Amino acid sequence: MGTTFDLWKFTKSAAFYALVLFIVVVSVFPFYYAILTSLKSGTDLFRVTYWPTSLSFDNFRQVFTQGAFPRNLLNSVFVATVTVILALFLAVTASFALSRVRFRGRGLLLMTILAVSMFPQIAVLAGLFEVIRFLGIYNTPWALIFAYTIFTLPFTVWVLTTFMRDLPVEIEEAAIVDGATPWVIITQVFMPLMWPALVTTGLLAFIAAWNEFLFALTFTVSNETRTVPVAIALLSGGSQYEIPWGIIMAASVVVTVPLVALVLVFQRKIVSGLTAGGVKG
Amino acid sequence: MASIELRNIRKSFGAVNVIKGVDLEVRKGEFMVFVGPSGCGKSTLLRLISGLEDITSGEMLFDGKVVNALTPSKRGIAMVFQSYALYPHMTVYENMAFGLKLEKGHSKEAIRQRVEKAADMLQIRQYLDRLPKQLSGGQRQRVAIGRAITRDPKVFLFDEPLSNLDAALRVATRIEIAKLHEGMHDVTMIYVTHDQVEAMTLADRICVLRDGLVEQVGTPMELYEKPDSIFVAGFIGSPKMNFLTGEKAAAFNCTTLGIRGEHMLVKPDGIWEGEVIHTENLGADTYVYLEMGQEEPIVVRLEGAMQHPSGSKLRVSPMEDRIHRFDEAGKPIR
Amino acid sequence: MATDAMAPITSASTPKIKSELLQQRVRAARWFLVPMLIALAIVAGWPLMRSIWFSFTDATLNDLYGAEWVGFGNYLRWQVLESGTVRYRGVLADPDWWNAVWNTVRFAFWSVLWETVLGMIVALVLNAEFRGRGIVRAAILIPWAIPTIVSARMWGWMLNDQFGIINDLGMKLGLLAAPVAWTASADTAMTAVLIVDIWKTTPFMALLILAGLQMIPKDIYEAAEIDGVHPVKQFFKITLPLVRPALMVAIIFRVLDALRIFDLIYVLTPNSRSTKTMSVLAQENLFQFNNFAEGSTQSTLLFLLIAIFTILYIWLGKVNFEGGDR
Amino acid sequence: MKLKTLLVSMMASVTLVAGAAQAAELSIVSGDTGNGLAFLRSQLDRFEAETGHTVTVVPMPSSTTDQFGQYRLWLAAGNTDIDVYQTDVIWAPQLADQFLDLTEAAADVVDQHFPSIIESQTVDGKLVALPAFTDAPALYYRKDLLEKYGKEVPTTWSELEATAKEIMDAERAAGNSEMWGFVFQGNAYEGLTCDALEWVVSNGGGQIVEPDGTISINNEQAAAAIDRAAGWVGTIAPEGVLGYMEEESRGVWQLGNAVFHRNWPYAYSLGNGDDSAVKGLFDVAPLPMGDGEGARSAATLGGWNVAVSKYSQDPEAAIELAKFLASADVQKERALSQSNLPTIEALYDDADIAAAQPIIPNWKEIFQNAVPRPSAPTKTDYNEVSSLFWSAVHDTLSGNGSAAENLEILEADLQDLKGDAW
Repeated sequence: MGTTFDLWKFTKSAAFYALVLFIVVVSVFPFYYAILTSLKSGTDLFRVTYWPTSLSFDNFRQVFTQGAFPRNLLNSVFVATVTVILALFLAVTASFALSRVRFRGRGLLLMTILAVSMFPQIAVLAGLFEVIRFLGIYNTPWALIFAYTIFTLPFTVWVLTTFMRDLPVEIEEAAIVDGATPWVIITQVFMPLMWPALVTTGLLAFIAAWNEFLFALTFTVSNETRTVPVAIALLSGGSQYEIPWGIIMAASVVVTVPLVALVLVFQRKIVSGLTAGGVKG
Repeated sequence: MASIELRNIRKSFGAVNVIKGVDLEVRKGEFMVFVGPSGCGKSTLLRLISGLEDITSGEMLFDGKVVNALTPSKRGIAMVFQSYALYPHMTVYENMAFGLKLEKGHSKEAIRQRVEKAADMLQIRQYLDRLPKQLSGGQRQRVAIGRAITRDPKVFLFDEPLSNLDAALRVATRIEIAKLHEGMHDVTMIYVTHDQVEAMTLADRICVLRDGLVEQVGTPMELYEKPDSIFVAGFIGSPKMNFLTGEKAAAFNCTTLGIRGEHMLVKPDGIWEGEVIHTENLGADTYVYLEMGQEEPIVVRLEGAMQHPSGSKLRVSPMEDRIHRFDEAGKPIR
Repeated sequence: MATDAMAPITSASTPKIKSELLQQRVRAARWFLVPMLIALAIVAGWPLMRSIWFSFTDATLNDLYGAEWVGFGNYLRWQVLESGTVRYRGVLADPDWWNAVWNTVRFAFWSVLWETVLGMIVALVLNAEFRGRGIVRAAILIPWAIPTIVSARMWGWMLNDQFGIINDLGMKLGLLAAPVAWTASADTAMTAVLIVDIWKTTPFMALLILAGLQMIPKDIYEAAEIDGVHPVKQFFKITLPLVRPALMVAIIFRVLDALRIFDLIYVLTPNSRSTKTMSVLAQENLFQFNNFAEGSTQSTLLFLLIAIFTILYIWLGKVNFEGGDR
Repeated sequence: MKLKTLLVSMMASVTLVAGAAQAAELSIVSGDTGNGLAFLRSQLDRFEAETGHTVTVVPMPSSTTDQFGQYRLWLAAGNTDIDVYQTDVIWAPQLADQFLDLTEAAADVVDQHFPSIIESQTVDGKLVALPAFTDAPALYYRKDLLEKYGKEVPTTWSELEATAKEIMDAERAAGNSEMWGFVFQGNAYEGLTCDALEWVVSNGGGQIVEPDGTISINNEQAAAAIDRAAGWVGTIAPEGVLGYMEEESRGVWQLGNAVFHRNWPYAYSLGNGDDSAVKGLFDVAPLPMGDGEGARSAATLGGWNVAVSKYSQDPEAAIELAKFLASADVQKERALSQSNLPTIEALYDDADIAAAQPIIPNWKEIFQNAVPRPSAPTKTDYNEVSSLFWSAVHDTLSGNGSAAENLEILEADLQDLKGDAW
C-alpha cells in the first residue's frame, strides 16, 4: 500500500472487480438456481426462492439409483475423452499439413472441411444411422465417438490450423536443421508451443461431445451404452406429464461438476502464453 | 570439413527468379561471407546450401558429392538464425541437446559432455537450466550458436545473426564468432550479412551478390583493392567509395573514377576544389563532405580531429596509385 | 480428390529434382491428411450425399428405399390451372420456409453479434492478472458446460410467467410491471431464445478469443505502454488486429452453429412460429411429418445458404487461407 | 395362493412345451416414466417367468415428440434391435406399414376392449397395436371454493366462464392476487390439439377431419368454440397459458392458484400429494359442453398401446409379449398400482379396482365421452394435420386473426395436404 491513497486507481480497480463480479454472477446464477431447485421437492418447486429453504439430498440419491446413471457417467467420460483425443490427434497432424506444407488445393481442402460444418446435423441423422449400422458399431460407444467427429473434427482442424500458422517459421527450420522429421516437429516442438490452443479446443470439443443429445439418443438403445444427456432426458417423475425438476437439476449439477474440475485442472495451460518469450528478441 | 561447390544454381519462386545461376566454391575450413543489398538473394542462397529450400536447377556438391536432394541434417550443417529460433519451451541445455537426441546413437553422457563443452566455449554454462525467455538477447544468440556447435557440423551457416543485437553487443559477438572460427578452423562457415564491416572483419573470403548473381568473390583486401565492378567498389569499404564522372573522370581516361575517402590528400594545390558542406568528427578520423558538382558529395577521410567550417573551400588530390578507373560498363580498366 | 491436389506446387516447374526434405514433407502431409479425410468422408460425406439425393426424390420415412426421382419438384414446381393462373408449390414457394429463413438469419445475426462483443469483454477481463482468476475462468465456463437440453429446460423454467425467477426478479427490481410469458408470447419468444443462447455460448467465444490473446507477445504491450498509447487505442491498434485470425475462425464456427440452431429452440419454444428456424422446420418435416423428401430439401437449401454465407464471409473478411511461408 | 402357484407353473409348463426350444430374447422400447417403468419391469418379470423368454426394456425420454422421431427413424432403417414398441394412440396409423397385423393373433381378446379404441388402432382393416391403457382428461375443480361461493360444478363452458370469473374476482379482492379462474394447455403443441378438439366437439363443431376423411373444421360452431377460448386468455386464464403444457398448468393449479383446471388423470394423485396446496380440496367432473346443435361433453382420447415391429427377429414371441401387456390381467394390475384407465370395459366394474382406485369407475363416465383425434382418417399425415390445427388455434388464442379467418386458411391448407385422398 502506498502512502497516498490513489482515488483514480482505486476507482479503476473497483470498477474492474465489479465487472468480474457481474460476469461471474450472470454465468453462475442459473446454475445456482438449478442447485437450489435440486434441493427442493414437490410443490415447493413451483415457489420462487433465492436462498435454500431446506436441505434434502433425496434428489441426488434418486439420480444415482434411477436407471444406470453412474454407468452413463462413465460412458460419457469415455466417449468424450476418446473423441477429444482422436479429434486432436487427427487435427494436429492435419493442421500441420494444412498450415505448413504448401500444396495445391489447400484452400479448397480447408473449405471442404468447413463445409462439413455447414450441413444441419438433423439432416445427416438418417444417413449416419445407415453408416453406423453398416460398420456394425450400432449401440456401442464407438458409434458416438465416430459420429461426434462430424462436429469436433472440422472445428479443431480449423482452430489449430490458424494457430499453427502463427508459429514462427524459423523455429520449425531450426528443428529441420536439427534433423527433426515432421512428426518430431509436431510432437516435440509445436505441441508444447500450442498448449493454450490445444487445451482450449480440446476443452470445447470435450464439452460439445459431453453434451450431445440427438446422436446419443439415436445410436444407442440400452441403458448400458447411453450417455449422460440422454440419461437426464430419461430421468422422470412418477407419471407421463410430470417433469422431475428436482432430479433433473440434481443430475445437471452432477454432470457439470466434472467439467468445472476439468477447467480448474487445465486452466494454467489455457493461459500459459509460452510463445510470448524466446521466439523473438 | 567440407568443401562446397555450387554449379549454375538457380532458384525461382513461381515466376520470380531469385537466384539466376550461381557458380561458387567454398573451400574446406573457409569463412565465407555473403554480402549484398537486401533482395540480392544472399539469404536464399544460404538456405539453398542449408537444404531448407529446394534448388530449381543446377548442382550443389559437398566434398564432391551431389547433395541437391539431401535433407539439412544429412548434409551435416548447422544454422544460426537471425531471430535465434530457440525452442521456447526447452531449457538452454535441452535446446542444445535436441539435435543430438534426434541423431540416434549418442549416449546421454556423451550428449552431456558435448553440450557442456560447447557451453564452456561460449561461457553460457551457468544458464543451462534457464528457459530462453529468461536470457538477454546476446545470451540467446550465444545459445543459438552453442546449439549449432554441439551438433559438431561440417558446415556452419549464419543468417544475419547479429542484426537483432544492439551496437555494442554486435561488436562483442562478432569478435566471439571470429574467435570461434579460429578455434574450429576445419569447419567451413558461411555467413550472410548486409553489413560490409562484418564481412570485412570476419571473412576469409567475401562473396558479393547482386540481383541473384555473384558479382565478385575474393579476400576482403582483394575486394577492397581490386573491385571487379563499380558495384563492388561502392559496396565494400567505409565510408563508401567516391565516384566522379564527367570531366574529372575523363581527365583520367575513364567513364567513372573511383577514389576512397582515405585515399585523398588535402593540399593547397589539390587538383579538385570543393565546398565543405558537412563535417563528421569521429575522434580518430574526420569525414569531410565536399560539394564538387557530382551526384553525391565527395567524402574525404582525414586522420585526427580537424576543423573545416561549412562553406569554406578545400582543395584535394587523389593518391595516383589508389584510383579506380571504370569503363562505361562499370568494369575496371586496369 | 485430396491426393491429386497434394502434388507440390514446385513440381510443375521442375519435374526432375525433388529434394528429400520436400518429399518427406509432402509425404507426411499426405499421411496426416488421409485419416482425417477418410473419417470425414464416412461420417459426413455419405450421409450428406444421401440427404441431397433424397431431396430430389419422393422419399418418405416409411419407404426410404423405394424413393423415386422427382427432380427439382421438392424445391419448386408449378401447375397451370384451367383458369390460367399458375400455382407454385415446393419449399421455395412455402411461406413457412421463408419465415424460418428470416428467423434463422435474425437469430444468427443477433446472437453472434452479442456473443462476439460480450465474449471479447470477458476474454479481456480473463486475460488480465488478478486474484482468483482461475476460479472465475472456471465459473464463466459453466453455462457452456451444462448440456443444452438441460439449460434450455432450466431457462424455460426460469422464464415461466408464474413460477419463473426472472419475472419475480424483474418485478422485485421494478423492471417489469407484470409477469411476462417469455416463451409463449410471439413478441418475446425470440428474445428469450436469444438470451439463453447468448448466455450459453458466450463462454465459447470468450475462450477462443482468450486463446488468441494469449498468443500475443506481452512485450508489444510493454512497448505501447512506454510509448504512452491509450488503452483504448491499444485495443484497436494492437489487440484487435493481432487477435483477428482467431476471432474470424471463432465467428465462422459460431455463425455456422447459429444458422443450424436446433436443440435449444426445439426444447425451449418448439412450436412457436416466431422462433421456428430452418433446422427445426427440417426436423419436423423429416421425422415428425410424413415429408422426408421436403425435409431433405430444406436441409439442402440450408446447406446452400450457409455455404453462400461462408464464401461471402471469407471473401469479404479476407480470411487468409494461404498463410505461412512454406 | 396354492392354486395360483399351480396355475402359474401349469401355464409355464404349457408354454415351455411350446417355447422351450426357442426361448427368445426380446426388447421393448418404452417412453414410460419412473413408476411406470418399474411397473412394466415387474410385469415383464412375470412374463419371463411364465414363458422363459427374456425381455429388456429400452427406456426413452418422456417427450413423445422425441420418441416418435426416433421410432420412425429406427423403423425406417429396419432396426432389428427392438421387437415391441409402446405407442401413443395417434401413432398407429402413421407407423402402420412398419408394424405387424395383430388381427388374427388377437382375435380372441379384441372383443373385451372398447370398440372405439380398437378402431383407433385399426388401419385399413389391419390391427396395428393392442391397447394397454387409455387416458381421458377431466375438469378439475375446487370443491372448497365452489362451496364457499355456493356454486354448482359447471356443465357448460358459459357456466364455467361465469363461475370462474366470479370466484377469481372475489378471491383477488380478498387479497389472493395470484388467483386465476381456469388453466389449461395453450402452448402450440399436440396438447393444444387435444384441448381445442374438446372445445370444438363439445360445441358440435365436428372432429376436424371426420372418420370418412371429410375436412369439417371450417364451420361456425367450431369457430365460435375457439373464439370463446380466445376470450379466456388474459381474463380468466393468465396470458402465460399460451405457453403452458401439462406441467405448467398443474403447477398453477397445485399451488392453489386456479379454480378450474383441465388435465389428465395423472394430476389427480399428484394433487392429493402431501405437499399439495389443494390436497383434498378438489374433485373431477366431465369437461363442460358448449351450446348449439350437437353440443356434448367431450374428452380427447389418449392412452398407450403396444405394437410389434415388422423387423422383429422373433415375431411370435413378440406378439405373445404384446398380448400379455394388453391382457386383462396386466391391465388390472396397472389400474391398481398406476391408476391407469383400463381399455377393457369389464374392469370398470371390478370390485378390487373400485376399492383401490375409486376414481377409476368415475372416469368411465368421462371416458364414454371420449373423442379420438383424427389420426385414423388422416393416416401418415396426422402429425402435420395436428400441427396445422394447433397453429391455427394458437394464432387465434394469441389474437392473430379471428377463429373464422384462421379456420378458413386451415381448411385450405388441409385440403392441400389431403390432395385426392389421405
